[in-house]
Parts: sequence; C-alpha cells; structure tokens
Amino acid sequence: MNITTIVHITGFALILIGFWGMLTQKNMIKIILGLAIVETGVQLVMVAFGFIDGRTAPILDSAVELSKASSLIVDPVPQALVLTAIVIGVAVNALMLTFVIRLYQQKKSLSINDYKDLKW
Amino acid sequence: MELQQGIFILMGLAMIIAAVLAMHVKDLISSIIAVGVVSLFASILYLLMQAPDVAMTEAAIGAGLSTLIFLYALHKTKDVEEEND
Amino acid sequence: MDRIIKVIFSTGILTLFYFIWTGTTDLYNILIIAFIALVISIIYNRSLFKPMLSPKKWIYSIWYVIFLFIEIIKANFDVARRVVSPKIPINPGIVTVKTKLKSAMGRMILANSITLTPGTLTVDIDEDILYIHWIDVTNIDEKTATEKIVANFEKYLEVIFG
Amino acid sequence: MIKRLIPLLLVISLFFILLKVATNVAPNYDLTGVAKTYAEQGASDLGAMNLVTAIVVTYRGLDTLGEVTVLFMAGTGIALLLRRKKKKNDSGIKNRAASEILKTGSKLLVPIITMFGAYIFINGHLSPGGGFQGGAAIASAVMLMFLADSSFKINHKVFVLIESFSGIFYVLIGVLGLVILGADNFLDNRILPLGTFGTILSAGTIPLIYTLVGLKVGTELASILDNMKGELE
Amino acid sequence: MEWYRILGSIITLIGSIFLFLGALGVFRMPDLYNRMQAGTKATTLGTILTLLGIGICHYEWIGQILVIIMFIALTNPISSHALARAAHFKGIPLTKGSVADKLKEKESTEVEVD
Amino acid sequence: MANLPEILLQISTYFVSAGIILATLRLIIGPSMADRVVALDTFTVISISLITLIACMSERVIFLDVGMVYAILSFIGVVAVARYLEGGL
Repeated sequence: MNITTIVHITGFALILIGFWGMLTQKNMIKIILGLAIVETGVQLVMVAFGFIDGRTAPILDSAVELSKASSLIVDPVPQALVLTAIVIGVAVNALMLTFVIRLYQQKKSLSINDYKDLKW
Repeated sequence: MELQQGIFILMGLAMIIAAVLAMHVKDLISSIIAVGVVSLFASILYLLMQAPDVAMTEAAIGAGLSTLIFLYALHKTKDVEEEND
Repeated sequence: MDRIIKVIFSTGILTLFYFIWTGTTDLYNILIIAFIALVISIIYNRSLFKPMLSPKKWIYSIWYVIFLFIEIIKANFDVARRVVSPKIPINPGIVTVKTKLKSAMGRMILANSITLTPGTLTVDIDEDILYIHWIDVTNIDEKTATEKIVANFEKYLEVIFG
Repeated sequence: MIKRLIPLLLVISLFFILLKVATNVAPNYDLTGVAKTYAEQGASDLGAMNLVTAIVVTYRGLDTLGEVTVLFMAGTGIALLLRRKKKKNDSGIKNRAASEILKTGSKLLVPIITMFGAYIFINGHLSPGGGFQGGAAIASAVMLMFLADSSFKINHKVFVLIESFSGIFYVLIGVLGLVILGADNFLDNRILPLGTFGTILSAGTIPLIYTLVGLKVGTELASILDNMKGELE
Repeated sequence: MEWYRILGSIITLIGSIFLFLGALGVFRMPDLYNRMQAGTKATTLGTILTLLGIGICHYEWIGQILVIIMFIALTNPISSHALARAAHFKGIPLTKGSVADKLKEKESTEVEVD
Repeated sequence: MANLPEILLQISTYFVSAGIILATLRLIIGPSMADRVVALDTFTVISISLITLIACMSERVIFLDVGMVYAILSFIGVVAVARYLEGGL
C-alpha cells in the first residue's frame, strides 16, 4: 500500500465522519465542528494529489540542486491551493459561529430543532 | 521505507479516532479539543508529505486560531451548556 | 530615560534572537530586522522588563541554569522510578511555601523551576505564598516545606533578581 | 428512525462516490504541465526560493488578492453582526483574573512571538511560511495578551488604519506592475530589481507584499478575536 | 566514523525514552495533578534532549534548536501551571489518599476579582 | 556499523510514536475534560520532537520553522482552554 492511498483513505474517512456528524448532530456548534473535520479531510486529499514518493519539499535551498529541481521536488500547485483553502475555511467557520451566537442571543438555545420558524 | 508508512498509518488511525471522538462525546469542549487534535495530526501528515507551508498554515490557523474562535463562541453561548463531563 | 534603555535593550535581544535563528551574515537582513525589532519594542514599551546589566548577575544566571539542569535530570529519574514501578508510590498533597522574592520575573522563574524539579508542581500563587502540589509529602508545615523546596533556588534568584 | 435512515443513505452514497475516486487515482511519478514550468523557471524568473510563495504571491497573485478580500469581508461581517451594544454585563459573573505567573510570562513571550511572526512573513520567500502564517502568529500574540489580562483592549482605530493602509498599498504595488512593466503584469514582483539568489532582497516585491499581507491578516484576525470576545463594560 | 553523530543519536534516544516515560505517566497516574507532574517534567527534559541530540547530529542547525529549546523550557511549565490552577478552581479533586489540600481553604474564602 | 546513527534515530522514532499513542489513549478515555487537555499538552510537546526527527530524516532545516510555530500555537491553545475552564476568557 503506497502513501498516497493511505492518505486518501484517511481523508475520505474524515469526510464521511464529518458528513455523518453534520447530518445527525442537533447542536449547531457541533455541526460546524463537523464541517471543520470535512474541510481537513478535503485538504488532506488535495495535498496527497501532489505528493510524489521519494521527493522533497518545493523550497530550493541548499538541499536541492537548482538545475535538477523539477525532478527533485513535489508538486507545489496543490499546496498553494490548500494554503488558500485553510485560510478561507477559518474565516467561514468564524462567520458561521457568529451566526450561531446571534441566533443564540435571540432564542437562548443551541439546538437546531428550535429554529424551524421558516418551515413553510 | 517501512517506518514512514508506519507513521502514516498511525497518524491516519489517530486522526480517524479523534474525529469519531469529536462527533461522539457529549460535552462540547472535549469535542473542540478533539477537532484541534485532528488538525494537529493533519499538520504532521502535511509535514510528512513534504508540504511545510501547508503544515505551518494548518498548525497556526487550523489548529490554533480556529480552536480559539470556537472557544470564544462556546463562551458566549455558555448558559445552556452545563457541565456534564 | 529608563524606558529608552529598556527599548534599546529589547531591540538588541530580539535582533540577537533573529541572528541565532537564521545565522545570517547579510548586512541588509540584519538592518531590516533591527528596524522591525525597534518597532516591536516601541509597541510593547509598557510591558518590557528591566535589563540586567551587572556581570555578577550574569554569572549567577549561568550557574543557575546549570544547577537547574541537574535538578531537572534528578526530577526525571524520580518520575521514571515512580512511573515504571507496578504499584505507583505516591503520597500527594498541596502544601504552601513562602518566598522572599519581590520581583514578578523572579517569582515566575521560581515557579517554573519548582514545576520542573522533583515531585513538585506550582498550582497557584498569591503574593508571596506559593501553593505547591507535592507528590511525596513528608511534612505539611510551611517552614519545613519552604526549607525543602524553595531554599535552594532562592539562593541564586535573590542575587539575580535582587 | 427515518431521521437516522436518510443521513445513513446519504453517507453510504457518498462513500461509494469516494470509493470510485480512491480506486481510480494512481500515484503520480513526475510533475506535469504547469507545475513543471513553475519548478523549472520559478527560481530564475522570480528569485524566490520557496516555490509555493512564488505561486501564491506572483503566479496566482490575483487569487491571493481575492482571498484577502474574503477574509476582510468575513471580518467586516463579524464586526457588523456582533457590534457592541453599550449594555451592562448581563450574566453578572466577573472574569477570574489570570495568575501572576501567566501575566509575567506573557509579558516576556509576546514580543518574542511577534518577532517570530515578523520573521515568518519577511522570510516568506526563503523559508516556509508567509503572510498568512505570520499574521496568525501576530494575532496569537494579541490573543495571549487577551488571555493574560481580560481587561486588555486593543486600539481599534489603529488596527483599522493599519488594515486599510496595508490593503491599499497591496493593490498599489499590483497597479505599479501594470504601469512599469506594461499590460498583463498586475502584481508582478519584478518592479524592484532581483538581488542575489538566496538573500532577503532577492525576490523583488515579494517580501514587501508578504509584509503587507501579514499586517493585514494579523490585524484582521485580531479584530475577529476581539469581536468574538465581546463586550464587558 | 563520525563520532558526533553517534553521540547525538544516543542523546536523542535517551530523550525519546524520557518522552515515552512521560506519556506513560500521563497514562498511568491516578489523578490529574500527578499526571501533570509526570507530563511536564519528563516531556520537558525529553524534548530538550531529543532536540539537543539532533542539534549535535546536524551541528549547523544548533541555533534554531537552541531557540526552540529555550521556548519550550519557558512555556511548558507556564501552561501546566495555568492548567493546574484552572482544574483546581473548577473543583477537580485530588486522588484518594492525598495528605493535605491547603489551597482549598484559600479558595473557599476568596472573592472573585478582575 | 556505518549506519548506527540512523538505526538509533529510528528506534527513537518508535519510542516517540509509542508516546503519542499513549497520549492519544489518555485523550480518548480521559474522564474529565481537564484530563483531555493534559493529554493534548503532552501530545503537542511530543509532536515537536517528532517534527524535529522528521526534519532530521528528511535532511531539511526548514522543517524546524514548523516546529516553532507548532510550539507557539499549542502553548496558546492550552492556555486558552485553561482560561476557559476557570472562567476567565
């Protein structure tokens, strides 16, 4: 079993666990925690797409020979994308938690079952 | 590279266990800590996958600040969440 | 005036840290970093500490670090002995000790040293009384505990932060 | 029972979709397409040792601008939703003060942590890290001050000023690329000369841009934390 | 044969054994405070030795290693002190057979301040 | 004999991994949340050693930066949880 597969399996398991938690939990903060787990899983899978076994990090200091760089380093593009995704992820989490705080101030409850006013 | 694979499998299993724990435990603060642990393990996995930039971002933003933001939100909505540990 | 000395000292310390961290010899690098260290020191000028300037204090600090390291190693063999023995031999309790140190910095270093040395952990601090969790309580009297736990460190710390 | 069944079905279907992905992906053995170009030309083109930084700041610079904007909008939304109402502390519980050791320790550690944050974003092109991580480190230094002293308040005017000015200068540097180097050079880093490869001044405007991004992200995250901390008048 | 590499790796090995013992202590000890004792002391020395050993193996890294060691030696006791204080305030009891608890008497009379 | 250092470092890695497993077990079974935080504290400190070992095995000095960030953020995280527990956040 190679490393990419291991990380893929881990990431997919995290996605499934987080998804299951998001669908079944009643507490709103816990739903957001589920989403955070899903994010982590997706990011792991994305980084694993760029991983090449036996190569080193894409930082060309003295440990990497400059002329042969493209045959020594792993793929930097997924890493750059994931870097963006993590920062956006935390901003989204913070915004959602703010909504939860506002909702809590209205009804003094964290259970999602208490917010069914909009059911039509 | 048996050792490297072993660390990968260990980290992966620990992450999955911590994620299940986060969704399973009843009190919210343990849940938040467990999600922080998932992020910290993920950070080590990124490092093993030769992505130090991502590892640093995950450790700083995903595990650190995200946990703090969750703690603050929990603090602001604390009245209902009684201690049931 | 006092504050200016503090800012300059802190700039120097921060630049030194950067130098140790990167090991750079590039002059531009050092200049840029010295500027940034100056800005940071000015931002935090209210909370900086007084610099230790006398050489005697430096010598005592070095001795203290060596002494502390030996104590930490002793502490670890103590912990190792307790952890691996099948019936964990402990006799814990929280006791109080009194310190003579006045400066905040000295108290912090004292509390950290107590945490790192055999069988003791600082739980709380209230002015000059330290509440210590002791893994093997021999005597709950304050005087004896003070003698046993903090006296060794205070010898050095009183000189350093005197 | 039905409430459990539907999520279960959804999760199972997602499992089969992901299984398909997992079985079809083969590990790759070489860089392809655009990554190969970046790896071969990134260092000599832009003078950045860290290729991820080169991609984030220059090749995909517009994405970063958008990312910073998203962060800014999230911060503004949080500030708007949690804006302070001048009301009394409704719970009636006062915060417990931190211990003296933590206060002293945080005074000692905060400058060091801030310095390390500055190191991370200034050396973004030489070592891992960059504006976002450095900003997070600075925000966590502010956070440590909050933790050690619960009555500590940040100066909102200064923070807003730093944030807006770093945003403006970031865009200005981008536009400067258009002016000096001609069209389709928005956010190009070569408007400053590239120095010797491997030194701090080697990558044109990348350290400058990352400093601005770091200040902006740091102040934004600190403001988010401050808003979430809320009022205790 | 590079003797310094062997020396460094032996120091690292000793440090990692201490780390393991610290984790074992966290796992085995009966109550929170005793766990913290084992956790703080053994992991601090273990980390110091592990890092120092690697710093000896790769002597050109020693500057960064020293900074990390200093940071850990400073922050680890502070964080465990903060945690012990919080746990005691929250009322987590000492294990059975504890001799004395002088802090409890103080906390029961303490007024909450800010 | 030539690769004695590598073998010793590998054994160290096994010990560190075993430590991480034990800390994780305490995280799972820990009866109260304070126990879980102790486990988190231990686990992060051990992880810093693991990061340094990874840096040593990959021969890249840059990984130490990650270790420092990890140390800073884990310290602040533990202090934040402690302050939350004693109601001083």
